[in-house]
Amino acid sequence: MKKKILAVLLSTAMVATLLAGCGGNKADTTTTETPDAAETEEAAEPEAGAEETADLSGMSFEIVSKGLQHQYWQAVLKGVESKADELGVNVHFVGPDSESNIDQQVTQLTDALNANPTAIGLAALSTDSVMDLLQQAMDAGVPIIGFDSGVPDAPEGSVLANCSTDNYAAGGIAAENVYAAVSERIAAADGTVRIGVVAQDNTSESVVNRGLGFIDKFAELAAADGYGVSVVGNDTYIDRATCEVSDDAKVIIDVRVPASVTSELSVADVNSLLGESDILALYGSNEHSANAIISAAENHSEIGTGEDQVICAGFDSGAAQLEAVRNGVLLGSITQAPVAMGETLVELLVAAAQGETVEDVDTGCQWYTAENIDDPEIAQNLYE
Amino acid sequence: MEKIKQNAIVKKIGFNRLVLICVWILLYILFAVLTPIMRPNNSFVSYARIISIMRYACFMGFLSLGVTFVIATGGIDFSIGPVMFCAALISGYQLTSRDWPLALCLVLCILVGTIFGIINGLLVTYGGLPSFITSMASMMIAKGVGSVFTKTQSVSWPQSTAENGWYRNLLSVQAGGIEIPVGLLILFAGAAVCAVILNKTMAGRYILCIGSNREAVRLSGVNTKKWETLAYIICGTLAGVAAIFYVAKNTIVQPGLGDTFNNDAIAGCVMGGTSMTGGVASIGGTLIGVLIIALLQEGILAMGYQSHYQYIITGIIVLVVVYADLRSRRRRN
Amino acid sequence: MGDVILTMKGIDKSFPGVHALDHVDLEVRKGEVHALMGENGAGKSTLMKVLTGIYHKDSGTITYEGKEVEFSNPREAQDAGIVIVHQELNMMGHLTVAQNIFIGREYMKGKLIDDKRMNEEARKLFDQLGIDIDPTETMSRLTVGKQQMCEIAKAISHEAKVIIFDEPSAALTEAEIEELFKIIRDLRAKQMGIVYISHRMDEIKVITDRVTVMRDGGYVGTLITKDCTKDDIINMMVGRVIYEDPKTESAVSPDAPVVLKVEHLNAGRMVKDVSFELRKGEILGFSGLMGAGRTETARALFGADPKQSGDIYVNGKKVDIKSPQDAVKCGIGYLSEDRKRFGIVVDKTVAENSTMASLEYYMKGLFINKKKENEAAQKYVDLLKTKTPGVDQLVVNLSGGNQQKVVIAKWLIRNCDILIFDEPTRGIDVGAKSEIYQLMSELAAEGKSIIMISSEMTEILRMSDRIVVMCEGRKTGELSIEEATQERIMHAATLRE
Amino acid sequence: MTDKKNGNAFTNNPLVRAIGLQKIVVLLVLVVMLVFFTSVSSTFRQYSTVLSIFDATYYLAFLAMGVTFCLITGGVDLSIGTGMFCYALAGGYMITHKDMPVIVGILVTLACGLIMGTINGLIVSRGGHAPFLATLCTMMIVRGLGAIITGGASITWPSSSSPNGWTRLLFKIPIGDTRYPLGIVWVLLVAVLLSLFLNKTRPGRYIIAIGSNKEATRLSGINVANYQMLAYIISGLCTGLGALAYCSAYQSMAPSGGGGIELNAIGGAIIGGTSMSGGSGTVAGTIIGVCFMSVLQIGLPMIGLQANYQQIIIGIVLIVAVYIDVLKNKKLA
Repeated sequence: MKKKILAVLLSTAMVATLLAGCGGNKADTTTTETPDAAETEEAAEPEAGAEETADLSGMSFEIVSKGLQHQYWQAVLKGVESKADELGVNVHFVGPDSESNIDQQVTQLTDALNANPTAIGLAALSTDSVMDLLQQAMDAGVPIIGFDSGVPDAPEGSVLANCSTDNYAAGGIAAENVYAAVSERIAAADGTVRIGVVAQDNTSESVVNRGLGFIDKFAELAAADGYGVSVVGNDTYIDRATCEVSDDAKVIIDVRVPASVTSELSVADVNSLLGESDILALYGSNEHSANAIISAAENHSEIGTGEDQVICAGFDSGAAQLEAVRNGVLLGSITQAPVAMGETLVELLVAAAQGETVEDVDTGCQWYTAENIDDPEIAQNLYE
Repeated sequence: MEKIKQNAIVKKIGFNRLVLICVWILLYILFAVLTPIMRPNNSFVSYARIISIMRYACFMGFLSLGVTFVIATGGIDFSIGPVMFCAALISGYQLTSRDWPLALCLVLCILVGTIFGIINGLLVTYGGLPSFITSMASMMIAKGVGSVFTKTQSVSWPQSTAENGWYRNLLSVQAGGIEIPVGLLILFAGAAVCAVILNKTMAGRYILCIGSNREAVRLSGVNTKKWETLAYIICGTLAGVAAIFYVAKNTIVQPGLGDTFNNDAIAGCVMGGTSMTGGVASIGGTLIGVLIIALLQEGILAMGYQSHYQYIITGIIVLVVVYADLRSRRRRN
Repeated sequence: MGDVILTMKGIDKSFPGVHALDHVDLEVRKGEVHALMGENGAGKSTLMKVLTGIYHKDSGTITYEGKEVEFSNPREAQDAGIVIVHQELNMMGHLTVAQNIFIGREYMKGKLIDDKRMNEEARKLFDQLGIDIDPTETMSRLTVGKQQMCEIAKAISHEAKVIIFDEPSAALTEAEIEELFKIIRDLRAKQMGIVYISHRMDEIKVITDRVTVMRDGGYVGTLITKDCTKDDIINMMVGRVIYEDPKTESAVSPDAPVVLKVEHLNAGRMVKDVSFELRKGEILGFSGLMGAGRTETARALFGADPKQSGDIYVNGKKVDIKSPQDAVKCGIGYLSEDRKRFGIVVDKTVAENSTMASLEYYMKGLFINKKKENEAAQKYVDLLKTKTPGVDQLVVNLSGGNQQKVVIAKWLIRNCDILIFDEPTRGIDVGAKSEIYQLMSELAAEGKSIIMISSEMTEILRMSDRIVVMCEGRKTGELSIEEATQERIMHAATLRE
Repeated sequence: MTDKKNGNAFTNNPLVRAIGLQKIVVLLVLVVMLVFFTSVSSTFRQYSTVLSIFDATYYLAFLAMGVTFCLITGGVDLSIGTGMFCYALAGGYMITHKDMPVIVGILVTLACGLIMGTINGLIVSRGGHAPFLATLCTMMIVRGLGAIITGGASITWPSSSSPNGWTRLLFKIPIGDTRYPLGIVWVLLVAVLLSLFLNKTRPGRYIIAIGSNKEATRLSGINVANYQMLAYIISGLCTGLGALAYCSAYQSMAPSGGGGIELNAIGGAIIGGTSMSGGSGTVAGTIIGVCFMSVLQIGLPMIGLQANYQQIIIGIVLIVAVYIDVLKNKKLA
């Protein structure tokens, strides 16, 4: 029995040492004011700036993102870190281990509130799940700034501002470009044509909105040219798409969602879409889905930007997508400005904490292709 | 050491459980000390954090209590997490899309769990299939059924302020600015009922004996299949109950998920001294086990780490606890 | 008998709380069959485990072929030529016969196993022993007897100089035992040293040259077999004289009512068209050799295994027994031959085991009435003189005989009128054995009816009022106790189709 | 002289016995399934579908072959799915974040598999843990580890057109305009080697023996713990290979993913005739079983079944496969 107690105690001790030992490579970024940064800043800026820096050092912000999985989030993190360094504030950045783990995000946000921060940055996976917490934050006087897709439908006054991409509009931009590339072929086609949408899930608002934005815009453009449109596949998208749907549709928009977020299942979806004889174009609505298209392209020479090939568009960047755009596997892709978003977020947080009025910031998005990928304006928002 | 063990109060609570309680307290102190060091301006000792631990422990506790019965028979159920989600999806869909009354939906929620319990139980006992692979298969089926039923959409249960939002009071109630952890009380009550079932009724007696020696019980003229199936039914039903507390915490539930909760539930149960080989189970232990896991989660977050560390630590602790159990058992024989 | 090949002297071994071996001596010569006897728990197996390197001795010396040795594992002992044929069958069911025989020392061709050569070698071995077994057959498809022969072949193939047989005959038919003895005599002729562990006194007299007796972990003495009587050996084993007189007349009147009637019972491959009657207050002995289908008959009757056809009447009423539940409802109780697997729940208490079959009597509403339960258990502990510190003691801590009493208590509490005792004294020491006998007689006198399955002829003759003999799944004889003799029973037991 | 306990002329036919009845049946069902998919879906007839099926088969085949060894010893390895992701993340991290040459990434991936396999083996064979519990714990551990190594970020292995992309060409080589499934060569090579290892070498023989009767094997003077451990090491190493195959087919993976893939692999092995109760199983059967799973995975979306239905179907297939295994064992007993 003695040994048993010893074992339990040992494991407890192990927990402690493990935690302490891992201190070096924490996944978060508790950045404190580094003397170097402060000095250079002081040197560069007038004295008022220095005073401000001193003021800010007491501030600590909690940022709850949707995860750290995608390069996109890593880029946001980078923006947050650099800005926090520059301003000399404490930032603690966390996110659930997948974009579907709502329970974990709720727990993380609760923890963030319990940490008594100056302000909180939040990219909610689902607004419903955090409604009470938003109310709680408001009661406690902790300002919240939304980012990424923001916190839509939040109770009045709880979220002071959003610095977000309009995902719905971003999906629309992709639709415009894809439509421009295939419109002639739609006109030339005898039978139906099919546009595939590969979505990572149908639960995350931002992913759904990017899909819906694409679907609605594409349908709108097609309808303007006199074609009937129908939406098939995943029920969420069918139900929430607001476009006109006709029975004898010439353009079929086919939305596929995998059972779980793993590459092999998304690639299977792409394969199955490519197998349809009337497929014209594919749209992957986030990094995961775009990568699935790129992976599938290995087996399918029909993917590409040339004559009679299946036109594909992606979303976000990352090494694989950048290369695919350069190589002409993808027609183009939408990039948000994650680094800028991260920076803006911190600025907004600081402003909100100082009691200034803050307003929504649209961090914007851009369509990039092989031609403009190296433009400085675009390149600054691309990341590997 | 022997003296402590022979102490009347210690005997009443059970020595192992006492050790676990000490571990909980030690961990709490550890987090309380380390949190301000790791994350300045932060403290672990607060009522809000206790509430946060409770919120997680509530649904996890019911899952864990349920699986305790199955493990007591020498089986395992990997389907509890997805079944919990499936139940919340189906009943939530009826509530929001078909406008069923809330009370009926809560019953339906529990019932869906029961049905999965029945299916698992029948497959394992009458079909003679190994429980772990059966429950893994039914885990997939539960995921599939949940998403087919809701047409792959996530379901948002009503907010507390909305009509039909009173179910959230089952988890916690705001009274005069203080949050009362009703859920924890219900969990304790549930655990008490479970403990009575396991230790004081025929069902519990036979479930434990089946876990210890199934054939001997059968040859005593006991309908072992019935009682073993009952264990799976209890497990499924409690997964249904857990679903209510899950939605009370998060309101939203998505299709195709839930398997991540299996590990924590089983870990809590095993940590509490329930033997994986069956025959030995402790409801009190399970409860403390779950509280330890909830504390770990909160503590690791509070110290500023991502939850990945929690998985590793839970895994290691379970291995160590089970090893200690094996060692003490081996020595006894 | 030739020179001494193996000497164990002053072997001492302690486990926590138990002094398992207390300065035990054993000497084996070349060309002798040396019996090692003792009650269960006397330390025979422990001694053999020390010899073959499974356990390590605390003190004492082992001299083998003139050199002092100490083996650290069974493999080393094997390599040196000391091999053990285990009581439980040690076969890998999924492998072939040849693969089993050469496990651990396969013939290799380069880096790969040479299965062809192994099959040839195995065939040679079987030819040498005069056994007909196909080396390429999967082990699990052989009969139990054949599997045992493979075990022996495997032992011999080690070029053994000392072979230990640990209750080899337990699972064999009479014909197979004969075959075994022939092999053992051959081995003896080849100047091997053979240690033979068995409980069957008759076999000891037939096959062995010397007997070493152990008691409670200690060495009692060594005798020349042909110079001593059975009683001498038994006396040394138990330290007291036991008289085993056969019963001479039935205690049951011929017109006692029939409580159980079985007609044309068929179940599986081992029960073919079995019919018999059991009267009130009778002890009906079921005799036969291993594998005669007695246990299978009992299990089919009890509903533990499915039956194909047959009618069962309890107290004249036809009953349909599909499961043990049905049987228990009809007032039938079954004590299994394998107590640990089928009889008791080892890590539960005496009380919990006692009320296992009758828990519904001890309920108060939905809850178990612990007090009433304990009282009932205590009553039977007193009645059966079960040695236990209390009813809340875990059964695992009781001795075999007392565990058996707990199982009997289980059925008595259930108030079963028909009891099937399948090998009730297996693995029980001699003292407890006679207590069980007495108990059975008392039960019968109280009007309970008992079916007793036993492989011990003396037990059958001592206890039964009537004897049913089975062979290869059929009932081949029914004898009243008056007309029963060992010879008659044996005749019926070998009456094949 | 031998007991032909069951079977008729067909099942006792030497050829049928040599190949194994189950394998023949599964092959037939596989052919039927292929015919069905081909006739229903025009997509399925294309060459690219063949490539996709192979892509989905490679990694699953490696995982399943590895876990076959664990199953044969009577154990199981639940950490393979999550592990595969973790190892691929570790290897990919070296290449993309540390600018190591690709070969280092590959070696790191394999080494991770080897190490985790060894740890699994140690816990099971020396620690005496129940295999499924032990590997459940290591599953939690690798889940956390993968995320910690990459800081929670997903990893994309170099694409085939980049100079570092030759790993992907190893599995799919372009000659002219068409790509050929070169991976099939590696899978078959490994299959042949493992099959030879299982049937013709001592360690393989002892692994079967352990699954058949562990105690008897121990008493035959064989170091049971070592060979049991070896089975888990093989499983770990195969998982490493599977990770490479997965990267080559799908390029990117996210941390804490991969859970559930182990079910497909174990399911494949069981469908191929490996017994859950140990002692029997063949590498060839596993390959056939895996093909069954991957054809389902590729084929189902092509006949228009959405993901949720796929899960239900795979769940049911799994239950049926295990049920057949149970019936088979019952017959043998």
